[in-house]
Amino acid sequence: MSNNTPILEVRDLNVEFKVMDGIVKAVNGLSFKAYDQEIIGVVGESGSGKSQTMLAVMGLLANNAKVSGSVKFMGQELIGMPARELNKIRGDKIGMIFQDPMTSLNPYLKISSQMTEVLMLHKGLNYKDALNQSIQMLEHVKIPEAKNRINLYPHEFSGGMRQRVMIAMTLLTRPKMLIADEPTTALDVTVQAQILQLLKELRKEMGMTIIFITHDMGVVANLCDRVNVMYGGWLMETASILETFNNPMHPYTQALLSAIPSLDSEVDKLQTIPGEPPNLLNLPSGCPFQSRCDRVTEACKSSIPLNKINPRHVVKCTLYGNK
Amino acid sequence: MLKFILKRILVSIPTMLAIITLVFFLVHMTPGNPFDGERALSPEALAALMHQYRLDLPLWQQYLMYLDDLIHGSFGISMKYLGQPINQLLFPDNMGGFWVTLQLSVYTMMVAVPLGILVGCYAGLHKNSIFDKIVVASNIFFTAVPTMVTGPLAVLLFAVTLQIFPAGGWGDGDFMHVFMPVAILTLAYTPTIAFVTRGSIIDVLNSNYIRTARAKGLPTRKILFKHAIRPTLLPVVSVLGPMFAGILVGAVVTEQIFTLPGLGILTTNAATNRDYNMIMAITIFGSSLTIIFNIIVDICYMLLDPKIKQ
Amino acid sequence: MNKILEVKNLKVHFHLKAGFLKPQKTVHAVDGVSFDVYEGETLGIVGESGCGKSSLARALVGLNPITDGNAIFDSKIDLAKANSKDWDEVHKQVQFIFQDPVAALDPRMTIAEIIAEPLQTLYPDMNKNKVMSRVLETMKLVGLSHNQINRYPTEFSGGQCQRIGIARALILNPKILICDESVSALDVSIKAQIINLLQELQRKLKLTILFISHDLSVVKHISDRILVMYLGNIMELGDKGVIYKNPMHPYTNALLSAVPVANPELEKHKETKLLEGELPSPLNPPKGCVFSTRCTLADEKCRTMRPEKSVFDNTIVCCYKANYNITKN
Amino acid sequence: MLAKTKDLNLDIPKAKGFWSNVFKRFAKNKLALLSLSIIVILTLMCIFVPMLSSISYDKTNWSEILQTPNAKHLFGTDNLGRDLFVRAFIGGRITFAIAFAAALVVLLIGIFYGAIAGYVGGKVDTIMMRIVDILYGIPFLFFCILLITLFGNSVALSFVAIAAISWLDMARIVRGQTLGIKHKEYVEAALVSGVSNLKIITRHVIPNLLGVVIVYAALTVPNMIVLSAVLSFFGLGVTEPMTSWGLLIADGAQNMESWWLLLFPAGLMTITLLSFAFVANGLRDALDPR
Repeated sequence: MSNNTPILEVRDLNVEFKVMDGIVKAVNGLSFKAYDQEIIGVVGESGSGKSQTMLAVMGLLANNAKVSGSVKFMGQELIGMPARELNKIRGDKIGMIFQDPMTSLNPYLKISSQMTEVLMLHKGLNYKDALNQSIQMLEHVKIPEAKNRINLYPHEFSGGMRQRVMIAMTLLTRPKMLIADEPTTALDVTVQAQILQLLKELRKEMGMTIIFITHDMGVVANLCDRVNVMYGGWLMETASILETFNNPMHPYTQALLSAIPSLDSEVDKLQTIPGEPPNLLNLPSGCPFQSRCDRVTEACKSSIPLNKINPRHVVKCTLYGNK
Repeated sequence: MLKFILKRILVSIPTMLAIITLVFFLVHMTPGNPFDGERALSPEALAALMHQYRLDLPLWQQYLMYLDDLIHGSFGISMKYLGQPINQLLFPDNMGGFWVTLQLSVYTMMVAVPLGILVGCYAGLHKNSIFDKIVVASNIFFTAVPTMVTGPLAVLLFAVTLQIFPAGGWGDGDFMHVFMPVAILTLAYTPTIAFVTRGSIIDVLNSNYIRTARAKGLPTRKILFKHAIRPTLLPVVSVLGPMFAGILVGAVVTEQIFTLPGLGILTTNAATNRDYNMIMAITIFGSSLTIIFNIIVDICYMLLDPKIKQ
Repeated sequence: MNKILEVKNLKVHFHLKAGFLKPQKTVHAVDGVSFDVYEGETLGIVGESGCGKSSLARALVGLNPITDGNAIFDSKIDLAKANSKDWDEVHKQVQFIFQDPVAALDPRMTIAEIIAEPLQTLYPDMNKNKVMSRVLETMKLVGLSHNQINRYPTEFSGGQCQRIGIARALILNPKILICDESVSALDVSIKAQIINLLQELQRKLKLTILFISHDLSVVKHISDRILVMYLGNIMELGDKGVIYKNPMHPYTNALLSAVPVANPELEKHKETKLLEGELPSPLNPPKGCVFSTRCTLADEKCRTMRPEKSVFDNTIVCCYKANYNITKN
Repeated sequence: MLAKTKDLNLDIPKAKGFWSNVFKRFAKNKLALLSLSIIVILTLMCIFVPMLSSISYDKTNWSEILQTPNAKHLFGTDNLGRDLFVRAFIGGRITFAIAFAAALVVLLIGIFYGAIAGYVGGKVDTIMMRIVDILYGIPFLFFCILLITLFGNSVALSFVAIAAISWLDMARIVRGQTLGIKHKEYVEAALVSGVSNLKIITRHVIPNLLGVVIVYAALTVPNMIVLSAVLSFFGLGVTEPMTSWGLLIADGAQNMESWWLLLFPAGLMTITLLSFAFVANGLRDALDPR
């Protein structure tokens, strides 16, 4: 965190999807900043909007999506940027890896073809140089016999190896920022550990900012510097990793942390959050967590203030209103 | 690759043999003989006929000899045009017989496949546009209404009323004579190809690996022509196999409408005259064409899909 | 304690269809496992994908055929030799909870029909009103309201569907509940609800639970004893406290150290023992110890001879290099 | 059967069944509903028009040859002076009868064959599907003509021939669906509950199959109409003085100068086929809402 200008600045981002039954409000008034070389964990349950936020940043949302607000990457506004301009940034300065390494690589093209095209497009290399750099990058992510295996198709790799290929492909251009959308969820724990280790090493080496989407608090604790907790399309709390785990302020963060069993502690009974996640077609006015919160008040139905506990710890909750 | 093709051909030999056997025994186990209905024949004449057509031999011998004939490329002798080899009727030296049907089918495929794929891609890329809606609607219309309805109506409009094209006949295979039958057949099959292509490209563009390609910053042109083209074509190729059998039959029906001298007229004549050998020949020949075409389609499929190679 | 299930050298093999000029191949999904399950306990079965934990669980209710070995239920019925009458008896006592809560419910049936089905099938003479009152009773037990009885599964969320699945299993008053990844598909907040429900039900109904999961934290929370599997074989079996604190088997050790803990201070100083290489194919498992291809301690003996199980203070370990020198606490 | 909930004195909302939802969604589809009523009206007309009309379908009238449509002969007359209106509907009657009967046979064979192959699986499935593959290799029209040539030209036989070669698609579809359902967890749950294989097929497999079968049935009827018409076109199946739409269209195609001879039967057939297509589409949307 060498300087104070953020790499990524998201301000008041809203994402809506028009579907048959109405409008799904996937992301609502989201604002956050990501600084140089930090790893931000974005956690939340399914439907919390964590993936849609990042897809919006990348301009990869489905056609029925409506985006408003502002996303500034290194000072450039990405929302509303023409595709031609956007294509110079994504894949070059911002990379993204996805949850399912099975389907995220094109099954009909060789790895070599999928990797070299990135370098040829963004760095203007010829095929031979691009191939050499690609092999080097595969070796870098510890794929054995990279020279031969680059000529294989994705289905000839195991799940963990495929995710490594995906990471190598994304890092070819040495992007400033990497967005990882649950990249280890589909993998076994031992493979997950390898991938997390790899990401940590690469972050240091390449000086990247990483935004890591996950639902696993353990992964967050292992990897991240800062955490964004999302619920019902809202950003509930953002804080440093230590503060999130030692001093969670938002009732949802607190509940979430006590609802997961952990290897390092023993409890007789898990704390539960009663009820079900909100219906995004029909969000209540005010806080989306109000129906499940044990400290709900009348004020939760109106607009909820953003409270700065300290410069890096922000909570969206009425409990801390007068700070 | 060669191994795959060889294997594929080997696998289809028993299928072909099963069809031949089925058809042969179906025909020969049926009570009565083909000369029953004919004018009263003297016992000697009948015996001579039976001998000529090997009908006096035990069934299994007839079967083996028929197989032997087929291996030597002969379909035997017609029962209507006494003594005429069927091969000459099916594949005459001048224009006619199978050659007409083949031309009709090939012209249709040549127009319908590229046209269907182009139209389908365009519709899929502009989902919910007016063009797309027209493609979807015309698919419903032309899969529901067959050539035997659209054909005569087209003749009524373009040949009888407007008198642009001749109402029927093959001429010498010239454009004016060929255009209407091919157009009617093309109209029947293009919408299906377009519809399949449209669905396929919509699915492909929603797939995760296309999202990855977009995340890499590739321009749309590159995504379409490099990443999307193969998976889009796969389902299209797989419908072409059954479709060929359909077009063959469709061509025969179209020949009836436009009174063309193709397989259609041979089939009708054979059916009304109970020319068993002829119908057997046409059925077996049609089946082998279908099977050969299916092999070609499978090979195309393999070329497109790397997962099948091992 | 009473042994309710005795599994001896159980094997579950699948034969892949032999192709044209291709020899038949055999998947060694479960390759000779032995363990006992005691009445009233929760036995957690853990391992990574492809370790055979699901194949084992499914074999115990007849969803996979048992290739070899024995599984004796309640000292009476050997599942490997059971006829259909025996299976009816077993199904009254051993029930199964599936991974995908929605897919496990027939979308064309109402909740009442779904929950009543086992009772109506296995107790065909039971009177209609008795069945209905059992349905209502069980629904209440798992926290479903009785006015949902005529609804269809599509109207329910994943968590509620899992409650319905649990009710269907419990209506028979079984002794054993086998949960195959039953909470893995659920979101964190719902997962906790279902885990608590299972524990509460176990206390109330004196259930024995076989809890199969890849999530080591959840297994630790819910289980009394832990069975660790790798490539169809048992690596280690013992009390939760021992397994999680002082694993003796190198695989257990590697597996546990790979699990990220929701505690940033611990994570920062943790030393993760990364496993090298990849899982061998179950079509052709290694000759000796199945873990020998990735084990840092493996030597010639490990690679050629499969280790027998050795017992050390109630803990069973299958390893020549097991770390016995741990002071117990 | 379960006890009625009202016997237990509980106030429980009544089941909103799957099929009542399907019906509601179908009823919202105006085009499908219109098409369905057209099919019903046409069927009724095919039954009653020849019955109630004062003119017989085969009555030749040499004084009224090839009349254009007029008040007495709504669709005009043919070259034997027969009334086309009556002939169109008696032809429709035959066409519908063959089509519905053939569709019924196709459904029965197809469901039975496909469900057995899919549920039993293994070698049985392999052999049964191999047979289907072999039959698929034969172009259907030729095989149909072969059958009719062999066994004689009659309406009954033409429908048997049509049915004999048309069940293949149905069998394939049902098998695919059965295979999918067989591996669903709810079937496994039923197995663990001790439900027998037969009961699993009747309670779980068939009800879940029904949706696809219904849609396909709605598509089978028009296919049968087309097939029987194609056969008529080749002079097989129905013979004069009885008629069918196929035969009428073939006649019309021979006498192009008398446009009404082609236009009316072709129009009726087009309307019918399109109506079936829209009903099938409506059913598909109603059964599988996205």
